[in-house]
This record gives sequence, structure tokens and C-alpha cells, in this order.
Amino acid sequence: MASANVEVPFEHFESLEQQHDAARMGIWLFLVTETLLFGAIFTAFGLYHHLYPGAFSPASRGLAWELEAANTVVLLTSGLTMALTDHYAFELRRRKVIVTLALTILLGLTFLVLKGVEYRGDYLAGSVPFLAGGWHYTGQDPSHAALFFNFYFLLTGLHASHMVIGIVLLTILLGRAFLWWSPFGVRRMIVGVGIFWAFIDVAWLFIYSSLYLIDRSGGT
Amino acid sequence: MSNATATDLGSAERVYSADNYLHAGYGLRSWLLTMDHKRVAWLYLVSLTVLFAVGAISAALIRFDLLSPSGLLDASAYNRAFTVHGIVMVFFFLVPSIPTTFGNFLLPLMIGARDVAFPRINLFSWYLYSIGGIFVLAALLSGGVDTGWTFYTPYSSVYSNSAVVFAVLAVFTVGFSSILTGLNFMVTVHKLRAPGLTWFRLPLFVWAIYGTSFVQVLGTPVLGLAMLLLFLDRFLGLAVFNPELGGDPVLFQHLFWFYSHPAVYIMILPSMGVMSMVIPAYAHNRIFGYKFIAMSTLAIAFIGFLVWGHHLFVTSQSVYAGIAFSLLSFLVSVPSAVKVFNWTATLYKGQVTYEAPMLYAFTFIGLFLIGGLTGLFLATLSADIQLHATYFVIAHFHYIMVGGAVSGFLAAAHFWWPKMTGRMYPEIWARFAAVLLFVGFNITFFPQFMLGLAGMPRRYATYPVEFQPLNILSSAGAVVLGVGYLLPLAYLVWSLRYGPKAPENPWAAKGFEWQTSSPPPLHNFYRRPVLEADVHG
Amino acid sequence: MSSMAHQFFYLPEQASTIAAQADAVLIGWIVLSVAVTLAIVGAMLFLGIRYRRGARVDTTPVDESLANRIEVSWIIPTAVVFVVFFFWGGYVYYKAYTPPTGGDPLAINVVGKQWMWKIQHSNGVLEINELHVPVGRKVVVTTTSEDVVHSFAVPAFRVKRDVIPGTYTQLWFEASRPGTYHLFCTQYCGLDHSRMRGHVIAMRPADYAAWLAHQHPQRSLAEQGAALYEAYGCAACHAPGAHARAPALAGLYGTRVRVKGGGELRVDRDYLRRAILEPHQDLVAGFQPIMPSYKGQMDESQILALIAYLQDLKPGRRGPSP
Amino acid sequence: MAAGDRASIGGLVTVYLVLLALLAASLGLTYLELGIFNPIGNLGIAVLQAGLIMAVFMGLRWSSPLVRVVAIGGIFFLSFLVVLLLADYLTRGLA
Repeated sequence: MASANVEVPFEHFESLEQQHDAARMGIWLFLVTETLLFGAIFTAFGLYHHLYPGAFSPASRGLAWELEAANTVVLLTSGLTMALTDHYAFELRRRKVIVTLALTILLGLTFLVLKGVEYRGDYLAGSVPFLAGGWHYTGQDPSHAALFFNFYFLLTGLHASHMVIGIVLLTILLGRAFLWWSPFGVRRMIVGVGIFWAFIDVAWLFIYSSLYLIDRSGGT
Repeated sequence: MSNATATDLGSAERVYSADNYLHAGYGLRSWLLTMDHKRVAWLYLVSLTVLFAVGAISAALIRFDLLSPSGLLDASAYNRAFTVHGIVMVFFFLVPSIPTTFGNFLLPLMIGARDVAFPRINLFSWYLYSIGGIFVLAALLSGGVDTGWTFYTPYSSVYSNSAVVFAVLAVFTVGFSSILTGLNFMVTVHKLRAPGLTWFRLPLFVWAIYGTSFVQVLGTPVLGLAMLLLFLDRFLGLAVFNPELGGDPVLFQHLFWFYSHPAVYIMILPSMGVMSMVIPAYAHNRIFGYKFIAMSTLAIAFIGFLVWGHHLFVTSQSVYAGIAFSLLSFLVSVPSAVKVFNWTATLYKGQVTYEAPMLYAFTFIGLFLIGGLTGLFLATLSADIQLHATYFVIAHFHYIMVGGAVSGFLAAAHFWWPKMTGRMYPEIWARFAAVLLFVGFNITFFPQFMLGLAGMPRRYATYPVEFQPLNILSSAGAVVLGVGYLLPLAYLVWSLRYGPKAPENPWAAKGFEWQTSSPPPLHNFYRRPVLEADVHG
Repeated sequence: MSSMAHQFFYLPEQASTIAAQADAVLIGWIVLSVAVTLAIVGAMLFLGIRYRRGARVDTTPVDESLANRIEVSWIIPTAVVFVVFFFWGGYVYYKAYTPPTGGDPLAINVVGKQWMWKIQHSNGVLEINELHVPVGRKVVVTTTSEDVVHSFAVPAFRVKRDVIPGTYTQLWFEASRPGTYHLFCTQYCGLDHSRMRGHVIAMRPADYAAWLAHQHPQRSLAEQGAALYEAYGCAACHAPGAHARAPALAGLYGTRVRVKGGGELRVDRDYLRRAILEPHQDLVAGFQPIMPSYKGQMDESQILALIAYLQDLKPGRRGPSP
Repeated sequence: MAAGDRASIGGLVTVYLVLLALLAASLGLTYLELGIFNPIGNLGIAVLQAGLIMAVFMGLRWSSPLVRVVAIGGIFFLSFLVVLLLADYLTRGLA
């Protein structure tokens, strides 16, 4: 299978095209389960937002939305570099793949660092309900605001954990791209990780909008 | 076999005794690192049997305790017994049973493929399943779980001090394994069908496995989320379900049942698929209404996601939502009724013979019918007020799960045993076991309908004295049922060594899997199998 | 009808007005199910024997169009039967789950606590695991729980409703036959879930009055509420004379209030309970969030007593109603 | 923009810039006082961005119809949960 110039399908597939389509369908089916996982959390969040607007709106307005706006830009840029990686991988251009992969990892780490900065700010501001000594919230309706922050940490934490998994996969990919033992294997993996990474961007866009933006109006 | 032309494998290639998949490798490595879907099926079969035993023992403890109104076990032991019985039987036997064993073994064979789409993920699913099993063992060793398999909050998240964490990890892990299996099978059915095998020529078992995988992939993530939130509620005090901090316990019930009702369709659809293969095979007749059964499978898989609210009729769910869920629950019952009618009609103008799988098929139709009808009681809003959380519900779902799903599992085991092992099972013993199981089952669970109508609540370690006679009868039936289950285990294992050699197609049944040798070669087919006149029997 | 349901179908005797209607649906299903089961199992055995291997019968396959007509011939009736039972059951359920508005029902508060039932009558009588009710009078039971989800079920009255912590659920019944009936907890609630049982004693009105006379509660529920109202110093802000730092409570129950952040809410028991435990959540518009939360200081029974007092508080009347 | 069966580099950069523009629009929206249309606007823009990413970055535009159905399928089943869950919570007050 490691022949240099032409890719041969695994023995139980009829054609290359059938194998790629199967892999793509498999990845998307996995993303369906991720959609349902994040979607169910958004549903619960929407429900509690409807039940306790008085607590959720002020708590949401208190978040550091400018920092996270910058973070969103970082993540969208990493989406671009990942797409470029996929583009160059299709053409099997090793140097370009290594550069864009490294860029994507760098941007991903930047996102996590900025997220860490925000978490530290939350802890100092005393809005971490589940850490000892992390909760002295002065805003309106503190007990339900704690529920908001529970969802805030749940959504951003789950997203961050997916980022970590993505970065680990990208690092493995960087190693395989560097060694370049099986170019077609690298190309196949890049397609998969690329779609997964783009999904993390999509999830973040909804998290950012629902946690940071929907309660803001008129600049406050 | 009907007028199969091009599929006649050359006689030279029929010399298969040497190179079938069982002889393709020896030793532990060949099993634990196998990529062959047929061997993964065997790995699952063994681990399923072990966990079924754990579930059966806990069931025996339950029936033992209920012999006396004051309970022969103390309440905490009883609570742990019915919880482990629920968790192990639902998540570790009924959900995975047919898809991972006969689905794994037969799906590629039936559609003319060499293996499932992602062989490595197939093996990884089995390892995840085993890790889940280890978590169950850890839960048992550290004192057991006493929340019931439904884990209702706030008892499970705040008040219970049993090993809930291991149980949640076990369910989360086996759920992930279930997702991967479902994903694998869906891609396989879409992408690896033999040329010319269109959707309406697929065997109905493949339809059933496809419907099951569909539900597994789309339902299990929400269960995973419910378990994750329960885990965080319990550890970090994340108050999503804790009423004192503003959470709503009924939201957990919504999220839990959004998966757990489609899960009962995951449990029954494969058995329906088995029935749609076994009954035409022994009636020697085409299945009655092939398209109706195939479409019913998809209808159940789709509408199954809309009905979970009938578990919440008596809780704080609004009356209007209850009315909507009741109507949808009736809607989802229609396809099941259609299937039962079609199986019965398949006997019309047939040449019926009564080998053991056919006896299990008759058992399935009878008991699944009663299970389905009593399900309609519970979908009726006013009847559910009286029957919710009583022994009527226990009897209803045991008629469907044990009468239906387990009979389907045993029918499949006997029907495809020659193909999987190359050995025939002892026919007389098998028929005796089928009848014994039918009798033992009815003595155990029919009295529970009456207990339920009389109002005996479920999950009661002690009960008012007037319910005792029926409980003793039920416990007696459980003994017969227990013995009944040991029989197939005994003679099937015996047949592995001493059973007579099985021919290629002992039942003259139709389908690609009967065109290979028994047991089939490592790569299933020497040459791409070509379609018979009407492969769907 | 009542004894037949009891004799043949194992149902407990019908001791409430809704029981007969509920049983009618159930027995309808039982009879229909037995008929359908006999029909299909009978057909299965008949076909199985008539068309067994070797029987000299015609086995030409059924043609497609006839098969489709047969399919429709059993799908439509099945669907029709389902719709009929859906409406029938839905109608009885709607009646059973909407509490009666008029007719001065007897108000009972039930607090489920891990493994016992605390039952408060409005005249102050407190019973544990026992509920005495007169026959022929509607009883509205408001339930809540102090810990986990329980479920208040009286099979003889055909009533069952989950008891959920953090909110009130209601059920109603009207006893029709004197007697002692089982009270079960039907939602798993921990160790002694199976011992969380009790009895509901339906008595003829005369016996009930005699029983009531023997109970000499010191104070009615509303009076207990008034005592709590004083003890927790609610009057400091809420008394009519206080300088408008908090809404006046007299006559507030049942009206609608505008809430801070827009929207209007009805002041029902749930709202009052939230106002006591989470005062900042649905703040009445125009007031500052200065009320302290009383969470953890009062148990559910005391909150229910306080709410009973607030319900009876009419404008212009100083003391608590008798 | 997209020649053959995948996006060109120019296409990818264009989509990236459109995504940034949409983000800016969403942020700008928070400075307006539109009541209910604020959240609807923000989530609408997020849906647009998600659609763009799925179509171009994730290559749905060049995938087989089956893969597109699978991509949308998740949201379709999620809507079952959302609709029926809200049906319960929104009609509780009416009973």
C-alpha cells in the first residue's frame, strides 16, 4: 500500500472513490453525534435562559466578550489554515502541509491561552460556582446566575477539551507529515482531522453567540 | 436453491474445510487483535454471555427477595440487585446483543462484502464494550449502585451514596461503543453493497440492522450528555438538575428518555429482522409484504424519536405535551402491528416446518404481540395514571424484551449456528428448550400483569401481603426460566465439539450468507457473489 | 360494574368518582387485547398446521395487488382503534389532571420526605402516612418534596402524581366509598422506598366530622403561617403601613403582577414559594432586590403554612382568618 | 471560486474574509437596540457562518448528496428534542 505514486484502496473496498466516500460519511456521522451532544446542551441552556432571564442576561453581559471576539478571529484563522492544509495535502506538497499544519496548531494553542486568561479573570471576579472560594457573585439573582456560569463553563470547557483533542491529532499529523512515510495516509488523515477541526469552529461560533452576544443590546 | 446461475462456485473452490475463518489464525493474538468481522462477532458473543449471566443472577436475587412480603434481602441489597439487573441487561445485553454478534457476522456476508467499512473501529468498539464491562465490575465491587437503571435525579446526583460514578462511566463507555458500531454498520450498508443489490433487494435483516444503527447513532449522544451532566452534578455540584439551586429534575428525565425510548427500538428491531429471515425460511415461502416490513423498520426508527414523553405522563409534564406524546406513541405502534400481521400472513400458502428457530419465531410472535398490546395500555393517558410504575410496566417490557428480543436472539443463534460454527445443534434438545423457555417465561411474567393491575408498585423490596401469592408464582416461574436458559448454553457449547458437520445450506434458505461454506472463508467470498432471482426470500 | 372490575380484572375496588371511567378504558383495552391475541395466535396456529410441509394445498404465491389490499385492510382498522382509544384516554386524563375550580374542595398539603408522607389539613391537623377524607367531597392535594422525587399514588382512587422537589404538583379526587385504601410511593426514592406507604381512610361525612372533632389542632394552617410571618419579621417591610419598600401582600394571591424585566406572572403558590426562597428571581417591577432569601431556614411544610396564611390574607383584615 | 472538485486557495481566503465580515456584523449588531431581533440576528449570523464553513471549509459543496443529508440530519433530529421539550415547558402554565 505504500507504493510511491498511486494510492491503492484497502482490500475490502472496491475502488478508491468508494473508500474515500465511506471515510467522509463516517466522519460526518460522527459529527452528527457531536451536533446532538452540543445541541442538547444548547437546548438545556435555552430552556434555563427562558426560565431565569433575570439571572442569565446580566450574567452574560458581564463576560469578557471583546477578548472572546479576538479569540473567535483566532479560531476562524485556524479554520483557514486548516483548509489550506487540506488543499496542499491534496496536491501532496509536503513543505506547504507542514507550514500550514504548524500554523493551525499555533493558532489553536493561542485560542487555549486566551481562554485560560479569561478563566483566570472569571476566577478572580469570583464567578466560578463549583470551585471552593470561587463564587462571590454580586450581580442579580446569584443562585440562578450560578446556573448560567455552570453552563458557561460546561460549554466552553467541552469545547476546549475538543480543541485539545484536535491539537493532539494535529501534532500527530505534523509528525507524520514531517516523516512523510505514507503520503496518502497523511492525506486521508488530514481530510478527517480537517473536517473535525472545522466542526470545532462551528461549535464555537454558536457558543460565542449564545453565551456572549444574544443578551447584549445597545452596547451594554 | 433457486435457479442461481453465475453464483455456482466452482467445485474446486468448495474445498474449504482448511481455510475457513476459524482456521485462519490460532492463539490469543489472532482473537484479540483480529480485524475480521466474524471473529469480532465471536468476541462479543462470549462477553455478552458473561454479562447476561451477571444480569440473570441479579434477576434471581430480585425474585428471591420477593418471595416474602417483608423481603428476604434487606432493602439496600434489593435496590442494588434491581439496579445492576437493569443496567447490565439494558446497556450490556439487549442493546448490543443482536447487532454486535449476528449483525457483525452476517451484515458483510448478506450484502456480499468482505468486511465492515471500518474494521479497526469494529474491534475498538468491542474494547470499549469490555472497558464498560470492567466499570460495571468496579461498580459492583465498590458496593453496587442503588439508583435504578434510570438514574433519576436528584436522588442519583445528590442523595445516593453508592458507586454511581462507575455506573455512569460504564454507561458512557458502552454508549460510545454503541455509537461506533452503529456508525460502522450504516456506512457499510450504504457503501459496500454488492453490485446490483439495490435497497429493495436487501435481506430484511440488513434493513433491521440499518434501522437499529440509525437509532444508535442519533440517540446515544443525548444519553452520553445526560450521563456527563449527572457526573458533573455529582462531582462539581453543577446544579443542572439540583432543584435547590434552580435546576429541574424533570429535564434529566427528558434527556434520559430521549435516548432510552429509541433504545427499546434498538433492542427490538434486530429481533424483528431475525424474524423476517427465520419465518420465510421455515415457511418455505416469500415474506408477505416485503416493502411494508422494510418501510415499517424505517418508520419505527424515525417516529421512535418523538414518543419519549409517555414516560413522563404522571410527572410535572404539562397535560398538553402528554396528549401530544400519547398520539405519537400510538403512531409508532402501527408499524409494529403491521410487522406482526405480515409474519403471520407469511405462513399462508407456505410449507411450514418446525425446527427450533421456528419455535422461537412462534414464541416471539405470541409474546411480542402481548407485549405490544400492553404497551398500548401504557400509551393511553388515563390507563397510564393507574399503571405507571407498577408491575404492569415490568410485565409489559419483559414481554417485549425477554419474550421478543431474547427469543429473537436465540432464534438467530440456532438459525445461523451451522453457518457460524460449521456444526449442527441437537434438534430435539433445542425444541425442548424452546418450549421450556416459553412455559417458564409465561409463569414468571403473566402474573405480573395482574400484580400491576392490582396496583403493586415496581422497585418494592417489601409489599402488602395480599400480593404474595402471585409473587410466589412469579418467582417459581423464574426458576423454570433460569433452567431454560442454561439448556441452550449447554448444548450449543457441546455442539462446538460433538455436533455433526453442517452442510452449506442446512435450511435451504435464500441469501448470500448461505452461498458460502459453513463456516465461511476468511474473505467471505472467493468471487463477488451475483444476485439470485430474489435474494430477499 | 365496580365489583366486576375488582373480580375479573384484578383492579382494586373503585373508591372514587373517576375510577369507573378510568376502568372502562382499561377493561376496553383488556378485552380488545385478549380478542386480538386469540385471533392472531389462532391464525398463526391454523395457518401453521394447514400449510405444514407435505400438506396437499395450493401454494401459488399471492399476487401483489391482493397483498397490498390485505395490508391496507389491517392497517386502517388498527389506526382507527388507536385514535379512538387516544381520545377516550385523553379525555379521562384531562379530567383527572385538571383540578376542580368551583365547589369549595378540601385543600390538603402533602410533603414527601425520604420515606414518609407529612399530610397537612387546612385546619392545622398534621398526619404522618395517614389521610382521613370525607366521602362525597372533592379533595385537592398539593404536593411537594423536601428531597428527591416521590410519587403520591392511591390505586383505589385511580390517582397518581409525581411529587417533585422545588415545585408544586396537584392531584384531586372525590372518594365515593368509605374504607381504608393503600397509599404508595411509586417513584423510586432510595433505601426505604418500599416502606414509604400509608393509608387513605375515606369516611362518611358524619364519621369524618366526629374524627375531626377528636383532633384538636392548636392552630389552623393559616394561623401557623401567621406565626411564621411574625417570627421571620415579614411585617417589617410588607405590612400595609410600612413605607412602600415591599409589595403589600393582602389580597395578592391569585392576582397578576408585572415582573422586573418585563412580562406578567400570576401570583400562585409556585410564585409565592419562589418569592420566599429566591426573592430576586421574579422581582415585582418597581421594587429593589433587598429581600433576603429564606432558603434553608424553613422546611416545605412551614412554607406551605406561610402560603396558606398569604392566601387567606384579605385587604383590611388585621388578624389571620379563623 | 471553486474549480474542479475542491476549493481554490483564492476561494478559501474569500470565504475567510466573509466569515470575518459576518463576525464584525454580529458584534456591530450588539450596539443596536433591537429587542428580540438582537438574539435572532446574532444566531442567524452564526447559522450563516456555520453554513459557509460546512460548505467550503468542510467540502460539503463537493460531497455526494448522501454526505450532505448526513450533515443536515443531525440538526433535523435535534429539532425533535427542541420542539417537543419546549412543547412541554411552554404549555405547563396553561394547564
